[in-house]
Amino acid sequence: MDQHLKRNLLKTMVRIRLFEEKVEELFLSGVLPGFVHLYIGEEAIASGVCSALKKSDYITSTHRGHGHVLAKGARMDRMMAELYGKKTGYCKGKGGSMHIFDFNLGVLGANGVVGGGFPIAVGAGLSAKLKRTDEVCVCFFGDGSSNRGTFHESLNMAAAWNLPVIYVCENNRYAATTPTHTTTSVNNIADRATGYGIPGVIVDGNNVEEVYSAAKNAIERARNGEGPTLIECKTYRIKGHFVGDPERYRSKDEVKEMKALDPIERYIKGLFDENVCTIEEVEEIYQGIRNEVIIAIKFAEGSPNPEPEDALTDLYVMEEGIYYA
Amino acid sequence: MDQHLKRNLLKTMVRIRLFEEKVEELFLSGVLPGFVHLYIGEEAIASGVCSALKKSDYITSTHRGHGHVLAKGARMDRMMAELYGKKTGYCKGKGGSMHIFDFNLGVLGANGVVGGGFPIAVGAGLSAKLKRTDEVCVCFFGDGSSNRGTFHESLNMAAAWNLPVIYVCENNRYAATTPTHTTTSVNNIADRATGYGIPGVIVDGNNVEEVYSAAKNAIERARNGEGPTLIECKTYRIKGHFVGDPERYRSKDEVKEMKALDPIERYIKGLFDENVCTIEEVEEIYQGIRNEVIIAIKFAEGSPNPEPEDALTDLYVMEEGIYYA
Amino acid sequence: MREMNMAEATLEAMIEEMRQDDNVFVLGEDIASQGGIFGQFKGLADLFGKEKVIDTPISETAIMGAGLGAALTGMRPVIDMHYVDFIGVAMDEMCNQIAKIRYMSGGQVKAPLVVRAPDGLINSAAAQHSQNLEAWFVHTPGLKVVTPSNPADAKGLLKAAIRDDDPVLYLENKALFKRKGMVPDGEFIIPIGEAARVRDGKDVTIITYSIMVSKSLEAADILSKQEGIEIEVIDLRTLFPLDKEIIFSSIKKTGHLMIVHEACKIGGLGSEISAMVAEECIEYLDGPIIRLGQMHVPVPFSPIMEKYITPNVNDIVNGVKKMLINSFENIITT
Amino acid sequence: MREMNMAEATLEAMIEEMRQDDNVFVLGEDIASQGGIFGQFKGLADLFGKEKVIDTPISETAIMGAGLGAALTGMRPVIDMHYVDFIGVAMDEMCNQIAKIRYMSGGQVKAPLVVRAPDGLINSAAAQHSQNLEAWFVHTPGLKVVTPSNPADAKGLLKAAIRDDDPVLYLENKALFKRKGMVPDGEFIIPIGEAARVRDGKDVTIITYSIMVSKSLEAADILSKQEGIEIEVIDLRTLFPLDKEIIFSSIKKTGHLMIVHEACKIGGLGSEISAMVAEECIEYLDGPIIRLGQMHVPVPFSPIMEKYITPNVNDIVNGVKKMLINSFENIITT
Ligand SMILES: Cc1ncc(C[n+]2csc(CCOP(=O)(O)OP(=O)(O)O)c2C)c(N)n1
Ligand SMILES: Cc1ncc(C[n+]2csc(CCOP(=O)(O)OP(=O)(O)O)c2C)c(N)n1
Ligand SMILES: [Mg+2]
Ligand SMILES: [Mg+2]
Repeated sequence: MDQHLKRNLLKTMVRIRLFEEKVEELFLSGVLPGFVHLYIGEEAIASGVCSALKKSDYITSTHRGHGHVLAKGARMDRMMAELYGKKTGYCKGKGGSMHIFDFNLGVLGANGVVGGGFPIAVGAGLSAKLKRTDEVCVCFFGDGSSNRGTFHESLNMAAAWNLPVIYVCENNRYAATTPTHTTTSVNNIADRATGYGIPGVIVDGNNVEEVYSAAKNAIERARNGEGPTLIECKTYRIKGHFVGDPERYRSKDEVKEMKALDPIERYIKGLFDENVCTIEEVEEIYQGIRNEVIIAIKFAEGSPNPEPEDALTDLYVMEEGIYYA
Repeated sequence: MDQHLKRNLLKTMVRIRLFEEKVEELFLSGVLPGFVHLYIGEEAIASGVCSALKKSDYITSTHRGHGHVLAKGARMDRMMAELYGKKTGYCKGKGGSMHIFDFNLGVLGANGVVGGGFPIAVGAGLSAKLKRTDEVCVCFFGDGSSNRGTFHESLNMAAAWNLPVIYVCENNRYAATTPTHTTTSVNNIADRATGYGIPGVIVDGNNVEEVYSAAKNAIERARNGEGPTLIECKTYRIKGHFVGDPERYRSKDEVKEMKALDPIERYIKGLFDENVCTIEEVEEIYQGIRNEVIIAIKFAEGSPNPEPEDALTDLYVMEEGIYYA
Repeated sequence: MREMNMAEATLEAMIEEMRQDDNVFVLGEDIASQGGIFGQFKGLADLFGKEKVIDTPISETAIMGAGLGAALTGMRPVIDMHYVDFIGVAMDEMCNQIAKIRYMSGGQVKAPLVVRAPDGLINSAAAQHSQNLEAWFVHTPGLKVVTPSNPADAKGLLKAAIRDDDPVLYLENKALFKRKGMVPDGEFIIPIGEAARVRDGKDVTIITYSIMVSKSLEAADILSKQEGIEIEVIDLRTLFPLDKEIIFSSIKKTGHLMIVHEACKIGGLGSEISAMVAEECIEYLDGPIIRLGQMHVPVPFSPIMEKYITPNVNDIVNGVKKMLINSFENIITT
Repeated sequence: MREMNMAEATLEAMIEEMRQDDNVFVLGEDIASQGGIFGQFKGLADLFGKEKVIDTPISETAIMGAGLGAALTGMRPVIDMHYVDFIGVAMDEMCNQIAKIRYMSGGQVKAPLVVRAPDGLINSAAAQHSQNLEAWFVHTPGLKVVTPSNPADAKGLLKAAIRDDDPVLYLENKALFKRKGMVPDGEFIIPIGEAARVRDGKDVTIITYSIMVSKSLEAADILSKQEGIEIEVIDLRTLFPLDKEIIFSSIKKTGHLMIVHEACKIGGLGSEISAMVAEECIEYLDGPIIRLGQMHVPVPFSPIMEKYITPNVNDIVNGVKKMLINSFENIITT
């Protein structure tokens, strides 16, 4: 794997981490409206997968979407502005944390409905097939959402039609407060691939290079018209389900234990061992991103709020004759 | 297998066949309102499965439900009256062919929504578990309906909670006009059992004893608290999807070929070979059932129509204060 | 002008639009080999291939969601829902995804798709195959809703829906598929948002749509002949956005309003129209606003009961007569 | 009487009903270990065990369908839908199965179950977590719909819903869970179908429910103090079947009607109430019927925009003033 790519994988993970650490702080200090689900601890997945994608490829994201969108290349300032509910945000303040889109980067939306992205990804794959482009779509989803009917209908459809869709499960062991093994009848979500006649791959979701390789293979298959793949990334959510979660459902010890497997720390150590970068270079990466975060906050704070009446735009493309009350 | 049971299996199949042959005739002559989906050719499944059930066990049925309900022991006359839309019908003329219930026999309803029965069966299984009875619920479903999200959600739930539910797929190769292999990403519906960590069993759905044995095993497992089983019965729908279907989607040859595997003729031959019954005994069975059919038609034709205002009953149990317009 | 039925008219619209725009394609159950359960897609797969006229699995949720995904990425899907009843299976996709996605994205994306959904009563199809659900969708910001009452409108509205850059729900009454009528030759569009005054009258306004248009016209003829009462009949054609102008101007003329639809009366679209009038031009009314709609029960199987719960020509005739007796004038003078 | 908040009041109802009837149990996401995302099930699993307070997979379709199956076979499930928005995922189960099954069976079966669904705005939850969807369900024959505005009603209505042999949708506004109020001691029930006159007045009737009750009362106080206008406020509590009697009798007294809800105005429940009045007692009205409801857009994330689209106390005050100016009397005299 080339060194440039390795450094970029690190950068992407750090970008997500530092962005979210700040978001957590801001949220706790009461600056941000809405609610926020953090991706901290799972950065290797979005980073590994999106680094294997082209800009014109698509992704669908989830309620825990900051990481996906940033990894696909989104601007931090417009994301931050969206979390602030500002007019300069990606969705002009209409979406918020759970609904971030960047259509130019092929981000077909985070989604407040768990499992809402499965069939949208099928449609993106269908477009690619009908238009004979070589684009693929990655659908990120949680372990918990694999119990939704949309998972089944979509994987079957994508498989039956041989569509270029890659289903990436972020198995962080919990659906909100519910341990996944208590509600899910298989040990591995990847075991479900058999039910659709597609490959099911399990990777260490805290190992960014492993994720990257699995994604690369699946994306290649998809581009070659060989159909969908289900990749299960085993990971862990270090923070609560949402910022403010009392976390009654798991022990501090468990979290501590899993924290030791932090994908970023681990990767940095590996890069040192392989002599890919020095402490100084890593510090430089962090410093650069810290700056990006500061600039993003400045941008967000300095941006205008939407006008109240802005609420009445952006619903219909063809607004002629539409009334709102 | 005891001879009494064998004769009963035959009787049940013949009961379904003769009832439906008459229904087809009546429908084509314009006597019956609504539309009708015939089970002809698939009788071995309902007969085999329901013969392994107790009266207090539950079933959920489908749009192609006559066979299930008759096999569970329903009265032909009240079924016929329902198809006529008469007041004496099982549903007082409110349900029709796709919605036949017989609550006293544990029939939780045929269903006009394909795949609607999957979760209802989970609930019946849950009741049994909560009430600590040994009842089980059989959910009949078509190959086509296995692509609905309810299939997935329900099988996962039943498996995760270890409920006494048996999922019986009637794979007749078509979902209405669409060959199942064109829309379904696996060769066997039973392959999907892996995705739920439950046994998946494939049987010849035109062999009533094979169906019976598979059902018996699965029912025993369920009663013993060992959880759900998915049984796939390979069969074929001899008649059109509904009465009147132009059947543009398949060849006459195909139908002819499959007709040769008729479950009833085959079984009778087997019974002769095994000396379980004589031609005369079989003829007697037929004659008895022909009479039952005639009596059923008489009952239906002689029954009163509902009053128009009967439309305004049976919606709410507690009707006090309810208004209808 | 040529005579054709509604199924044929929509088929013509599909063919013209698919010829004209390569991005238009169709997704649904039993449409390719079968040509749609009401014959509305007959032969379409022969013309455009099974890649563009796609027989799907029985997966309404994924059909609808995939339609959205395709629309977001440059296609213009027409999704056939088989029966409007089955939108229940895909309600999240319809109302929480399709309807909201443009808004939630701050206007970044558009979802140009059409959901075709046969609705209404036909042949004792019973409770799960007979509903009229337009009220749910009119109450959902982000959707447009249209429904034709005759072949010409069927063609023109479907073409407009396919060309519209917003998601449009196209409701087509099952009992109308075989209804014949004259259809203009050549290219034409019925603009979304424009109702049609299909009968002029001075005494009472009837606002209606879909299958109830012909029943209202029949009732109007009877009332004219027997009572000399002249009914103005307005065929809404678009249910959201409503053509308020034509509605209000007719009420200002007649002073009497009846709304007729096949859907359940309670909470039906008639309520919205009545309330709009009671809010914005009540002072022009000379009597109560009468709504006719299905009684508040699921549709029973028996034809006798089905008929009983559904408004018919007689109900309209009698309703109008009663309305006029109850008009303020009479209340005051009696 | 004790003071408690709505979450606590519903918890008390649950405990009492589960103690009293072994067949009552709860099914939903994050209710056992978490006690419900709004704390409304806190500690319930400790009392009744995880067999009776069941944490489900994220499978709303199956949750709802399984609830129905359990209800048919002798249990009395309470189903927690997390957010009313997610009923979209289970709409077929709710409206085509649960609502219709008794009728389709000719009255053979009953489906005694409660669907609890938190609705409404809270903390900028945005488009997919903020809806008010009661209009869909009032339009669906076979359901009953209730929604409390205060802790006492919350308890009494939930108990009534659990004891009802028909399926009841219990809508609870998210912003009200922490709302405090006095709750009578001991066993009590608020009968389904009975509205409450929560303020007497002679000038204008406001019909409202859920979160908008307190806003209407606030507006009424302002109008009384500032303008001497006396508003009668009716808290519907049950949305189907509506308490027509109390509605009509109030209108006969005041001659002026405003309906206020948080749900979208277009096609909202306000339309039904307005239309009912315009049909059955329009002659008592002295002016237009005004509806206040959410503007016809999905709920935006930004608090500024969210606030803009939602009716508030000021809108009610101003609406009433405008209403009285537009009353027929004034139209005629000016
Ligand atoms: C259809 C639906 N049901 C329930 C919820 C509430 N909810 C939000 S996140 C969540 C847990 C999701 O678990 P998982 O898919 O494993 O993703 P994770 O949060 O672990 O990343 C739930 C139940 C929802 N948003 N949508
Ligand atoms: C949710 C839903 N989608 C579509 C239909 C229309 N429909 C009725 S039967 C049928 C085919 C069902 O195929 P399968 O499950 O294999 O059962 P079979 O008819 O072969 O017994 C379809 C598509 C329906 N009733 N419900
Ligand atoms: Mg998870
Ligand atoms: Mg089949």
